Amino acid sequence: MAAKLPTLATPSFVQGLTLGRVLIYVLLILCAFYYLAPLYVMLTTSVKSLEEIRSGNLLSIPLNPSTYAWSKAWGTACTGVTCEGLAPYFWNSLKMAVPAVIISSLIGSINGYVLAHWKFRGSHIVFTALMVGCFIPFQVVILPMARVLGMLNLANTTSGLILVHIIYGMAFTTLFFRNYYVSVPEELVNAARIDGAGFFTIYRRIIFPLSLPIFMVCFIWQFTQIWNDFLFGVVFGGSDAQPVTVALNNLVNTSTGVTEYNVNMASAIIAALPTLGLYLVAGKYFVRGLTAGAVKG
Amino acid sequence: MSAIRNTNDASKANKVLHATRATGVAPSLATPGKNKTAQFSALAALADIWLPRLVLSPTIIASLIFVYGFIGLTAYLSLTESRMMPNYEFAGFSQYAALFEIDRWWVAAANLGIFGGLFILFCLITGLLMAVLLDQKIRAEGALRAIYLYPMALSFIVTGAAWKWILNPGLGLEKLMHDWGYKNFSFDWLVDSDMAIYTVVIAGVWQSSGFVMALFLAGLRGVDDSIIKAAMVDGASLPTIYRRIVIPSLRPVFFSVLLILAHIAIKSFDLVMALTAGGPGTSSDVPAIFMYQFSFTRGQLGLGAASAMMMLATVLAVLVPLMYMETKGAAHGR
Amino acid sequence: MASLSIRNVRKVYPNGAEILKGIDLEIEDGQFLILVGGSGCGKSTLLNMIAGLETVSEGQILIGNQCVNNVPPKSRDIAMVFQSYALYPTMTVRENISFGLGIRKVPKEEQEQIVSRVAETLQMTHLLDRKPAQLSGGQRQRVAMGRAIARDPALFLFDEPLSNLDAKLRVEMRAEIKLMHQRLGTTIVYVTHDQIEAMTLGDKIAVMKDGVVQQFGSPQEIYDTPNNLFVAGFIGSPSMNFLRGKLVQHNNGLAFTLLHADRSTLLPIPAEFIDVAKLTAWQDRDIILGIRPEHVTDAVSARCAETPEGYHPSAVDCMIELTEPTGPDTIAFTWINGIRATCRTHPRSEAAPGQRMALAFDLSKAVLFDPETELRIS
Amino acid sequence: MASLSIRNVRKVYPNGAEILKGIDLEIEDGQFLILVGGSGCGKSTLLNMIAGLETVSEGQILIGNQCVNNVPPKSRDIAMVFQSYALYPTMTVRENISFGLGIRKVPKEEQEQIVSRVAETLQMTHLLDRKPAQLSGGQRQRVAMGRAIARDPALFLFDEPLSNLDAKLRVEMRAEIKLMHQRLGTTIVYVTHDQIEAMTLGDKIAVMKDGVVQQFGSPQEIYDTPNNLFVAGFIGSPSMNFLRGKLVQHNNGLAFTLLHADRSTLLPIPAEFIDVAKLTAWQDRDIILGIRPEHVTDAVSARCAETPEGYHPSAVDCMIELTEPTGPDTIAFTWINGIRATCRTHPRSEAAPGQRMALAFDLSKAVLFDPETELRIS
Amino acid sequence: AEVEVLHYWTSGGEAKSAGQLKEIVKEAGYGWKDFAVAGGGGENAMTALKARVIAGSAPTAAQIKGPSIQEWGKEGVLANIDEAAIAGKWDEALPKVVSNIMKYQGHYVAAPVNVHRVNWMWANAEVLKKAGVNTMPANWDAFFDAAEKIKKSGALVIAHGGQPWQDATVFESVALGIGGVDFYKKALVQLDPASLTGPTMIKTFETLAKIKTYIDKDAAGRDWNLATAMVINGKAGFQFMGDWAKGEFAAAGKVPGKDYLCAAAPGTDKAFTFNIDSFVMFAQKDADAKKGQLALANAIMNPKFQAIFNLNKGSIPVRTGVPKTRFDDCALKSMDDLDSTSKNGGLVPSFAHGMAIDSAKAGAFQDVIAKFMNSSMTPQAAVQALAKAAKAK
Ligand SMILES: Nc1ncnc2c1ncn2[C@@H]1O[C@H](COP(=O)(O)OP(=O)(O)OP(=O)(O)O)[C@@H](O)[C@H]1O
Ligand SMILES: Nc1ncnc2c1ncn2[C@@H]1O[C@H](COP(=O)(O)OP(=O)(O)OP(=O)(O)O)[C@@H](O)[C@H]1O
Ligand SMILES: [Mg+2]
Ligand SMILES: [Mg+2]
Repeated sequence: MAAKLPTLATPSFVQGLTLGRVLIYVLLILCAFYYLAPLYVMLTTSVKSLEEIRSGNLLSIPLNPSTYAWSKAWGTACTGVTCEGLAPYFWNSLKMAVPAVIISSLIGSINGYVLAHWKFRGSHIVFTALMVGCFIPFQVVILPMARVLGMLNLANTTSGLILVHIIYGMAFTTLFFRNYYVSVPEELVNAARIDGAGFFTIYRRIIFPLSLPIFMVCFIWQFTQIWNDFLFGVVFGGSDAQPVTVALNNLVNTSTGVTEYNVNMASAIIAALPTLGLYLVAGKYFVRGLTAGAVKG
Repeated sequence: MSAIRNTNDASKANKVLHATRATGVAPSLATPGKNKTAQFSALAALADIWLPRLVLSPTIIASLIFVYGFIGLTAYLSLTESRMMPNYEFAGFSQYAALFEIDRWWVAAANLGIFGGLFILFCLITGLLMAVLLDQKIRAEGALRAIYLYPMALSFIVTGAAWKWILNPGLGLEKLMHDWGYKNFSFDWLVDSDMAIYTVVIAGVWQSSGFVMALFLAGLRGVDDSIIKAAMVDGASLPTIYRRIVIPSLRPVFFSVLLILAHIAIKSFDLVMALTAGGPGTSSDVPAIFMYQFSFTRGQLGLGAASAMMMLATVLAVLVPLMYMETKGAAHGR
Repeated sequence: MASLSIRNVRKVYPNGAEILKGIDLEIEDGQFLILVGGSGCGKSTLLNMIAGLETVSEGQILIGNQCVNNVPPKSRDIAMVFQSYALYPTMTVRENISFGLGIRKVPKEEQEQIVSRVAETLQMTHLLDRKPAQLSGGQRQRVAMGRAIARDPALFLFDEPLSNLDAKLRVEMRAEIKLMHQRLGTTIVYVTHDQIEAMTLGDKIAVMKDGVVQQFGSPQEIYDTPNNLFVAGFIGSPSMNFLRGKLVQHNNGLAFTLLHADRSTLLPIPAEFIDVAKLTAWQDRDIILGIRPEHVTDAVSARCAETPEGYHPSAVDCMIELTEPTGPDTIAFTWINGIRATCRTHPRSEAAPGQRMALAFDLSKAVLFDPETELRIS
Repeated sequence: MASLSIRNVRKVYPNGAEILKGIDLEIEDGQFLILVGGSGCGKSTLLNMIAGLETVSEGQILIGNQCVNNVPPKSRDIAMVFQSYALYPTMTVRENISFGLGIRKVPKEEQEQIVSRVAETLQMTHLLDRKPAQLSGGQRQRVAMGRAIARDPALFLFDEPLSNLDAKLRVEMRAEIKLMHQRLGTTIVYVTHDQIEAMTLGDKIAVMKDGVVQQFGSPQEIYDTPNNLFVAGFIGSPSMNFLRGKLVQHNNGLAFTLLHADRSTLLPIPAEFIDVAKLTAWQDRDIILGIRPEHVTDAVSARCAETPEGYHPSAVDCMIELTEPTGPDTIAFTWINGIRATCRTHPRSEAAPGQRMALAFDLSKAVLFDPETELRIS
Repeated sequence: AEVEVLHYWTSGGEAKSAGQLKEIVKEAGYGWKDFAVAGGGGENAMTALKARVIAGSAPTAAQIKGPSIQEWGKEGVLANIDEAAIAGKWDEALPKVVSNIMKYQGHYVAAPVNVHRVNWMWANAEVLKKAGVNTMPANWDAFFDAAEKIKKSGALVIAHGGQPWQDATVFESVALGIGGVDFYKKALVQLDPASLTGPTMIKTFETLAKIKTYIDKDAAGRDWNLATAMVINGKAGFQFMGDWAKGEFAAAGKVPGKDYLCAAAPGTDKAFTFNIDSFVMFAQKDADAKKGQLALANAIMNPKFQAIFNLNKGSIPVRTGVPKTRFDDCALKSMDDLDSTSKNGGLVPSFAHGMAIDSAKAGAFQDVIAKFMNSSMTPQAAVQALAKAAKAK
């Protein structure tokens, strides 16, 4: 399964700067503007002063860029009675997201392995039934989940949050992995079985090493979902395990106070940095991983 | 898999095979302990049958409790008079009756239809278009792909404010155009009760279409080269090839995309909350917000549960036929 | 080394499809069994059942007299080579070969010894540190075989191991497998749908169709006396010609009516070689005459063919429709009794499309079939 | 219908790799050209350039005397059949066939007529409403051909159209393609790496290697007088035996030294058939003798082979290592001059592994090669 | 031990004010665990709270106000803090209206922090002067006169944010101004159907409709502080908003009476719609936590804290005995009015801020008002819808 990236045959004579290609670039660049506009607004606003924001145009270029808002957002902005900026919550989020992403991906991986290569009577139904989990509105699960977490003594802990994210991430990770593993030839598993390898050995030695592309996809997807989650964080995070999204929400929202838009925007970008970074660094593996099999229906 | 011929190697191998025979090397190459394993065989056979189920069972159990159990619980709550906190006294279908009486519910339901439909449609169109364009051996493909993809990385808590500003006629685009001298330019959907839901579509498409693009791009990269060549020889132009051959063959990708988009559309909460908070008035309300507010802010848990059940019913009504069609289509070889 | 018995084995898949309908096969220790048949006839299913990768619905599979129905694959002491080679893509060749040994807790040094011995035998010592993706098709095939050999199993299973190779390499690897069998003397079950492989490799061939063994015997037996139309048509390349015609009384014997171009000829059935007693009942009835292309040849080849003493093939003038010069022979096609018949002629026989040519029909090696039951009559 | 000229065509891919290094080929209207060669030698590249799917880096391609270097594929009046068939997966067979017609704005009724005519010709009327996924390999292949035929182009291009089929089907489809060519008389360029296809189908064969045409000629020409070792080894199955040895003076003529089993024998070079004049320079030097398996046979076959008058092949006693009974012949392997030599014997010649047997070497058809340049000497 | 306090004061001045409480609790020897959840007027906080209660780990105290306290009381999860109330003589320190809200079945379960007056009207002095409006309009007729003048001067008349709670804030000031205290109580507290659909309510909506015409079209979704900024910048003349708006003026360096003016909303001079922030105490398992809870309750009612907190937040102390020294004119007026209205019955709960009726009905009302503000709904239809909303359970 060499990572092969065939390009759609556009025979070379279509290339060269024909009118069509100019049009393609124009369209692509126009699209790029659409996608970049909010980022532009956020970035410029975050380096403007409040005065400039109140008086000027949102889309105007900042006249006196300053990093005041950024340092405040990171270190001193109030997110409640404490005014330590986003920094502490950032670590909360990491402590939550990293294990949750890894564990839910691993579970999805082994589930996918079973569903693709160890089919048993009814495994197809199990798969379909698991997929319903993708569609349950999270608001529905808040109260019962709270009860369960309370019973498990996990309420308001990072572990509790991790558990919740794992449970509701499993459906998607299983889907990704199962679709990928279906494209791994059955014969590979059979060969290993004959070689004497058991269920876990085959997974560990044969399947797992093949899974890098799909783990990339899964990591990116799950990390995005979990890092950006607000609802679970606010409800199950309690006061100790609040993730950065909750802090950001606290920082941005004010019912009866002054709004510092520049700080808000800076915080917003800071809160998004890990996911942004992940997309920039691993974006190409994402498409590659999807190509390798995650999208087959 | 290209079969690279290597006559040389083969004949060398022949020689050695012959040589081994000639020199009479013992045929037995290895003698691993043969009977050691036999005694465990029955156990091992059982392990291979039960391990997969065992491994899957935590997921199944979790799913039974945390998905189906909770859905069941919600279904039951929707049949009670639960107010601020759950109350397990059965009360029949009064919550549903009450729900259907509420205008705002119907607004929310209609909005989900508008938003879901347009959101999915435009995500598909822009995603596919960009994927096709990006597939034309574009110079800066990596950079453009990153640009299209990054909104997926941001939560709407983050970008809602930016969009709110851009779309706000007094602050954003409209003002900019006015400042530039286009006085007649008007773009005030955000503050227009009839149009607000469409701004949600704009922002939603912004956020998700990059991901759709990535999925389609992956699909396009998997299309057999020779099919396109065949179509070119058949005389089809590039647009025709895409329209008639390549895109129809992306059917499984369409299915995955639909699944993911439907999931985003139905669960969209942050997006609407951050952009319009359901406003102006309640004109851009969606079921997820409706349910959240009634369940948690207004202390009408029973009603909220009823609305949740309606949401789930809608999901199933849309999804089950879709899945059925797909499996049937796949069985018949697309 | 072990014998293999397959006793009335049936396979019904969970979806209700009955794929194998009572298979009975028996081979001795060290024999080479070929399972051959069209696509989807259940060859792989049977092989997987022998390997333990599929459950046995009914019947018994015995390896070395031990019933293995409930023995998992890893305890059956078998090795298998797959069509797609199924090399572990993330492991080097060395790791691929030693994987099964490691699992079986063979000590490290011994593993290394075995690997290097196998690699030497198969001439791939220089490939040991490559990954499968860096190998050519033939090399991969060889690694797959090496992996199997390293385990030194009692039974080798091959599932179309050569069908992903191109024709030339296939011929080479075929010889190599045969040599390996001669040297190791292991019992082998080999699945193929290539009748040349079947003919050249096996001690025994089981020709399968629709989950039923049509014929089980030695290659020559199957080639010379196929049980029925299917086997006759399946084994041999180019295929046997099936001429539908009538048997008529002729010169105190029987003759087969031949329609070719625009005329009709009678081909006397040589009573010396074909049991005419059985045939009298077929007089004046439709029958199918099966004759292999190499028995419909040009005059020169016919003269030189080792026909039994005293028999002279009948020559018939036919119109050649198409010729295919393969080098050592030329395949010619002509139209006889409503079918396109294949003949094998000498490359210098000057068979040319559109021209007439005398073709000698060597009926001493022909077989006759009942058109209804499709079974061989004589 | 059109002739095709390829004039000093070169291809350099954007990554700088020079894949074709000056190809010169010329075929007439209605001829069947085979491009054959190992994997990666540039066959598909050349075919794609003829189709217009790749640009021509240098040189000219002329279809029917018109230079098409800058003509897009759709205007070249060609049809192409691909190895993977490249059927449009979402369309039915009918739509697949009529797609190209629709694009060319052929009226609906006419399209229907063409489709049904093609379907009838290829006997696939009952398949018209199926999707490709519902077809077997052979059926798909036939649809791909139907799609090409429907367009009635001046030039057919085939890129390994049969290599995804199993051996039996391949033989059938080969005949069908040849018949189609006879019937339609269209010019065809056909890429394959199967030398049997090359031999049987083509009017002209171009044997390619590393982007260079090694030999261009009729099948027989190439089979009998290969230009060099590569061509000789490539064409013919089983491959020609290349015996490395010395030429020595012998009985007023030359002889080739043969080492077999444990003895050495001299094989006289028949001066009547091989130009000895050229060979004297090679006396006592290493040389390669190329001899095809069918020219190393058992006594019976040798007696019957159509050897030229007055020449008697020399018989040599050899040890048989392995036999492969294919049915009509038996391939035997023996060890001569340090290589495993392939011989083609009669199935009843009783060649048995491990036994000695007299093999007749028919040197009248042998070719000699210079081991340095690998070119044919005589 | 620690006290864990769920609140939604998260930003800027609010957070700093709440920080004072933390200091006082700390002085009493208890740690402070901050459980801040902002957003949507406490929606998220309420969700989190419910989850905590269901999980069996309720926080020490949570910011809850109005009738919701009674609803929580019914669930049986609140703590009795009579011990602190008796020691701190809360009954004397608090107006009866307020202390009633803090009690469930006669026992204190909550401690009030501050009183916001909601029926304020803010104005930019310069805009008014330029338009020739010399006094803050005392009734709605006067208001519309002034509005016309301001409109002519080119400024926007009313800065408004089109969010449901802001719409409701304006609505309740109009209702109070048009119908008076009794009508307000009948319609919006007791939900008397006749009052809800009566002519006064229709007139209220008609007035609201007229107000709508003085609001710019971009108001939808605008945050209140952006609206306030419009008044500060002189882009608009008036804003109807609670006294927290003062914070924005102060932050912009504006001086009350000079740069900006405060007055009761037209016709509501003799009334006071209150919005009281309070902390509800949840039953704790261990004794130590209970002690901390009492310390927290004490701290909240601590006059020093009430002074500092309210100075920051723009509101006024809820209890008596807080030094008035550093409060500004608007706040002082607020305090006087609180005093007088609590005696004459003009002190009414703010419906827009969840002080008057339970959340289900309040929410349903808000939906109706928001719809009215954002569509061409007629006043007649609106009152019918209100009556229907009053039946929400
Ligand atoms: N798991 C399964 N469930 C149901 N039917 C199956 C299953 N696996 C295979 N089959 C069916 O059993 C039949 C025999 O399959 P098998 O793979 O044994 O054929 P084969 O003889 O190996 O063919 P080929 O030459 O194509 O490999 C086929 O019709 C196939 O569709
Ligand atoms: N777009 C390309 N850019 C660079 N090199 C290419 C490109 N396409 C093909 N090649 C190289 O050109 C060489 C010839 O390829 P081609 O496909 O013509 O081989 P082929 O003779 O058809 O082989 P096969 O029998 O495997 O089909 C190969 O080495 C291949 O790697
Ligand atoms: Mg098979
Ligand atoms: Mg090719």
